[in-house]
Amino acid sequence: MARMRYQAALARALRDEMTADPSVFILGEDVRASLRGVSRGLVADFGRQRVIDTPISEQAFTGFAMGAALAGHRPVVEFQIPSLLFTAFEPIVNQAQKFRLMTGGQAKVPVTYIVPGSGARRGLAAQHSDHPYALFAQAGVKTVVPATALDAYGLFLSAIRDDDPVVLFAPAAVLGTREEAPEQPEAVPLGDGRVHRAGDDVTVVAIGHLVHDALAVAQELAEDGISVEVWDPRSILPFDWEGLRASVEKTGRLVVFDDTNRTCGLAGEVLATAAEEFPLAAPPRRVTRADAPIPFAVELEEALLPSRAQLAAAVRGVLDREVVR
Amino acid sequence: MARMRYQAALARALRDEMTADPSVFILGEDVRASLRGVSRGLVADFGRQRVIDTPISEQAFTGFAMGAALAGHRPVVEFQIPSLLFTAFEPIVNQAQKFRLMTGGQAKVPVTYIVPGSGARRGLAAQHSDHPYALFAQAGVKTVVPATALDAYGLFLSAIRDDDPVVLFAPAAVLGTREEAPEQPEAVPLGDGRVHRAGDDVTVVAIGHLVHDALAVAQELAEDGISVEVWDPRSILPFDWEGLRASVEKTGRLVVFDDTNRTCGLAGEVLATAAEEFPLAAPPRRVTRADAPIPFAVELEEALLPSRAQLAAAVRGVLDREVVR
Amino acid sequence: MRSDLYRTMRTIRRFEEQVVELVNANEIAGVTHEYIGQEAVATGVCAALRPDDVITSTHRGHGHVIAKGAEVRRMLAELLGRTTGLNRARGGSMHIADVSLGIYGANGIVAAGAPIAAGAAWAGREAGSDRVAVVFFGDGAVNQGVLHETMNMAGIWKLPLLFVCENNGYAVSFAASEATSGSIVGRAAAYDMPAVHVDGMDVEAVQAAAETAVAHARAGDGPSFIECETYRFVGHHTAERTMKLGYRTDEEIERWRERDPLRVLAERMTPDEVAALDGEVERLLAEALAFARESPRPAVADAREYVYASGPLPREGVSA
Amino acid sequence: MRSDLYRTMRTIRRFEEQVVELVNANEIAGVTHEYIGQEAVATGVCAALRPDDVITSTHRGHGHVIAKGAEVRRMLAELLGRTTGLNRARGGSMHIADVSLGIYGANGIVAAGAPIAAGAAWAGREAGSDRVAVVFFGDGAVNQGVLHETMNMAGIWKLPLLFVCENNGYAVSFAASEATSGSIVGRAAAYDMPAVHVDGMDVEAVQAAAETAVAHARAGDGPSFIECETYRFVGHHTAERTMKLGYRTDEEIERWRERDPLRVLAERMTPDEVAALDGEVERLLAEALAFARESPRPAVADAREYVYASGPLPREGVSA
Ligand SMILES: Cc1ncc(C[n+]2csc(CCOP(=O)(O)OP(=O)(O)O)c2C)c(N)n1
Ligand SMILES: Cc1ncc(C[n+]2csc(CCOP(=O)(O)OP(=O)(O)O)c2C)c(N)n1
Ligand SMILES: [Mg+2]
Ligand SMILES: [Mg+2]
Repeated sequence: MARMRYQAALARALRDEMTADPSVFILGEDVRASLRGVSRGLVADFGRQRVIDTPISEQAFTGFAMGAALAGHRPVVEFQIPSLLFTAFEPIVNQAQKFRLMTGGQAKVPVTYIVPGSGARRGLAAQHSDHPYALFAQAGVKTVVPATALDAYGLFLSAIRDDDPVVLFAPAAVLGTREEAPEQPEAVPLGDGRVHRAGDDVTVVAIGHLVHDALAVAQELAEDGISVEVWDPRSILPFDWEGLRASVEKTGRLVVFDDTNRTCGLAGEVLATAAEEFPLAAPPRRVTRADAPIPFAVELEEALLPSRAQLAAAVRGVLDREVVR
Repeated sequence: MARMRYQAALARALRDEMTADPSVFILGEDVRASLRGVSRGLVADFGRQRVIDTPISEQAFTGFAMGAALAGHRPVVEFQIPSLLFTAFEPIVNQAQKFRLMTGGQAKVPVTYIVPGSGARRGLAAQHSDHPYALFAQAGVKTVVPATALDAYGLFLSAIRDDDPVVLFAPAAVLGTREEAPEQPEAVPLGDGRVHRAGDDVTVVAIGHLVHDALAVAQELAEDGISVEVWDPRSILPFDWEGLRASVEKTGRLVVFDDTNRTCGLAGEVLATAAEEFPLAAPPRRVTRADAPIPFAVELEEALLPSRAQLAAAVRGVLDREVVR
Repeated sequence: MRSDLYRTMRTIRRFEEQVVELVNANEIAGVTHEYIGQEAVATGVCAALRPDDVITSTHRGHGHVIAKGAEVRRMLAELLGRTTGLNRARGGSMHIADVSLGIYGANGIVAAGAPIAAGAAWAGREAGSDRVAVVFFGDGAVNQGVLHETMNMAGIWKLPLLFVCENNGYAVSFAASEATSGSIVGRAAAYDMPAVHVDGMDVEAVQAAAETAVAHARAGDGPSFIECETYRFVGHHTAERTMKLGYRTDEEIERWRERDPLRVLAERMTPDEVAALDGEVERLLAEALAFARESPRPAVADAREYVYASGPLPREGVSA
Repeated sequence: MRSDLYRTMRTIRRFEEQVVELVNANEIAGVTHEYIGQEAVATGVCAALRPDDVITSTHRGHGHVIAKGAEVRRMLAELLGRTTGLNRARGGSMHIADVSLGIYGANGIVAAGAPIAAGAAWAGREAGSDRVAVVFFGDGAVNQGVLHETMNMAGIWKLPLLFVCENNGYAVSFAASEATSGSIVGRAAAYDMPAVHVDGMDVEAVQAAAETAVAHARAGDGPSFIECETYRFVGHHTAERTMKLGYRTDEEIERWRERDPLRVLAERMTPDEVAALDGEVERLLAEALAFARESPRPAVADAREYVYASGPLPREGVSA
């Protein structure tokens, strides 16, 4: 067992899968130089045919990947910054995502879109700080947000192998984290949540980098005798509703910790489903990003992002309260 | 009082506002010929400078509108079909919406984006049947979905007068409906819900064309002695949370009827906020579009859209159930 | 072969006329965009293609799909919303496709097929094949950015890709002359690819230009661009009838009808040949309509099928 | 006036050097994209402009913003995250703007400024003014579809708009020569607008080209395109230092440094003149830095301010 770095795990997954499957290739801006580390060293070993630098033409290279996928390839499309997904929104949600349905199942569209560095990162300001995974879940696109190195490896592998379009958001805040890993890490199936820490009093659903913050808060609250279960859905769509149900059936209480905008974000979805379908002993709570673009100054940025203090308060809050009638 | 047609109400609003304010103009595809009826007759009266046919260049004409707005105009941008918003997603959510924040309040960006004919309409298939208002709410863009002719008039007027970007979705299913209207209809403020029918037992939040279906269901249930309050938020963002709270405080029960995809849709947001903040006597329910693109065949299309029967069942369901602990 | 070209054009023409009737009779749901008047373009271009070549099409796609070889009866079944349809009733007119024949779909979004065709062109070359891909699009699409991005990528990667612009003079009501700065072929030429302008009402002229471009692509010399000057004899779509958009005159339509591509070709053939082919097409369409009408409608219980190739069914709109 | 041109270029150069230091010292958060080496472009173009003209800029925007006349001390205050900053600490490097001076913002998205400038150009003409708008963008932006869409709109509407392409040879690590099919000016010319290529290291050459284009626009004759051949002497952004991207050689950088635009212009001036201006710029920057450092940081309580011009504050991430 050695400690694997998140970013290296992404690179390892891509390398392993390109080795195993000649139909896999990566394209995007500066992937030969590997500005984002995902394709590090690959051009030397796989050549320019499978590590393709693209012009700054997101709409076209996203559509190109779909065409290549229809013709039998498994493209990985790298987006240098999360908001480039907005530029490529149409070819992802309106073309690749709908193609199988529109053709009545004639074809599959196995494209992986990867954003290595999503979310805020201290001082990159409004156009470079989005973490837009809820938008893709709304549009029905399979979406994963790995929180740890092993999950990054395993979910990236599964995304590439999946026969449908999948968007992988690697939060900027975890790219440098490490996790114990076996010699040969394994695929992690889509739609399978992970209990990071078992607990009895409250289920905290945390996504991406917030898993680490949730664990810290759980640790802190344990000292006050509060037993928090930290549960990570890992994939946003498909979502492991059964896994979450099992946790909530045990704890009866739910807090969601989610770094998307509040309105129509992922936390809202989890609360809604839980309110409809799960037995809750107290009203659920969510701690999310505010409904605002991220300002430049770091203190303002921080003020809008979900925080550990807010989570701790929310957990204490759900323990205080019962469902009111 | 005469009965005003929804589509004519949109046209009237635009005409009134272009008459009152020389900085208002409309641009988009085929607006001179007025394919969608919103700009009917305007080119004759206001000329080609204020009724601008654009090439099929959504990204550019959307950005163009922003530039004109910064320079003092109030553009109305018409999108011929809802999925064109995907093509123009970047200039709306990443440019126009963020500009004011990014410049620290130096400028306002008063652009109205209008989609006259959003949602499914029997046989237009996957790429022409989206009703993507939740995406814009997620992205923080002011969003309105008028359900009736008077609201179409009043909200369109307010959207144009508003100093921020606003997206107006006119559901395809209501373009032909009519409503009693005074000689001179009035502006309807953004963020102000409307009680369409008062009731005591259950609050049904319905959006857009579903308001009409909800009223029919309420009528039907009244015959069984069930008193349904039909409440329409009218604007999705800002949302009239206080108005909804008042209704739910009265009824204690909530069903949301929403024609966006289920996951991270508007109904999810309403349920989440209600679960967190409102006193509920029973778990809330939502009746939404399924999480799938719309297939071509009309029976399949219908099967995926929220229906009156589903709403009636959901209302009965929340009356049967109490909050479980 | 002229008879093949004529048969294809006649099939497209009669298919479209049939479709208009069925839309007007509410047997086909939604709207369809007819290819009437433009038959020579799809027919001439596809005559230069092999079965393993790939095309992407437009909202006005029936002609391309027929010319590339799709079964007419399964097309009609699709439009009637039957499970025997090419897309199992999931696609309809705007998404009609037969991936097994290299038809990567009509498309509801202007110019969206361009990069898809580029990806297919690249994949063909990667597979060691000399197959080519063709993207069809209208004059309106020339002002969509993604088309330019694709032309550039095709240029730098020397993709075996044909850009076929069907300039029918209008994007809905907006005249190409007013919408377009500079010339269409000039834009393509700026990406350093051969760009020609042909009479899109003469199927043999189109075919000749396509053959040159295809040979260029198969030889590894990269993309080409063909602008076909053509015209649609009917409205933008079946619903235009009721709309009175008034963007063109009856005289203009009449002038173009005189250059009807079927007539242009028929004049090069014997009347008997033409009559025989016309009869053949009538039989084909009658059979197709019967087949489509007899075919079953989809089961409502399957409404969420075919969304994902792997993984669970999408969620329903109400909790279980 | 050469002294004005030199002063502006020198201000940009020293501003950028100062910024790099402050980023490295963590006094400025995030990353910044330096304009070092490209000063002649912004300076030459803006010298041809009036205060009421509008520009849109890029991720590499400091040079344009200085050249268009923004207060350097408020720029530095912005980058240091102070409330006296041009954008009240909300924008930072990538969104720096002074709308009152017609600076419609740097932009984090390549080519996104193009249609915004087009809208401003149109609005100027509508207002009966002869003011113009300028969009700055890089060689990489030439492959963004929205730029093409905008060139077409500018062409058909004859907008008073200048397209200024700063071809510095690379988009991050990707060489323009590899990324671009055909020539850059060829693409612009295809839209039927004057398109010229100038030495972007010679501020007077740039100014002359810009004056021609501006006169053309003010006269109502429509858009023009200027490709400025230039180079950035430093990394794509401040973080590149640590990255070893290895896409260009030290020799290449050295070769271009010999054509340093400041040196090119200084050689046309007297050493005394240059030395005096250098001193003036040092004082300006020292004063600016002191001003910025003394300025207050924003109040956390105001984090949700300025999102909407009208209407409520956006919701917080936790319920009240
Ligand atoms: C990107 C996009 N914009 C707008 C539309 C709406 N629309 C459908 S067809 C059409 C006109 C297309 O014109 P052209 O490309 O010339 O093709 P034609 O209809 O003439 O065959 C428009 C504007 C669309 N489907 N996609
Ligand atoms: C649409 C878009 N794609 C990609 C990026 C990421 N990115 C930022 S700058 C840049 C390179 C831009 O190159 P160029 O236009 O030549 O400008 P330069 O940096 O050379 O000044 C890239 C790819 C972006 N910001 N926007
Ligand atoms: Mg056309
Ligand atoms: Mg460059």
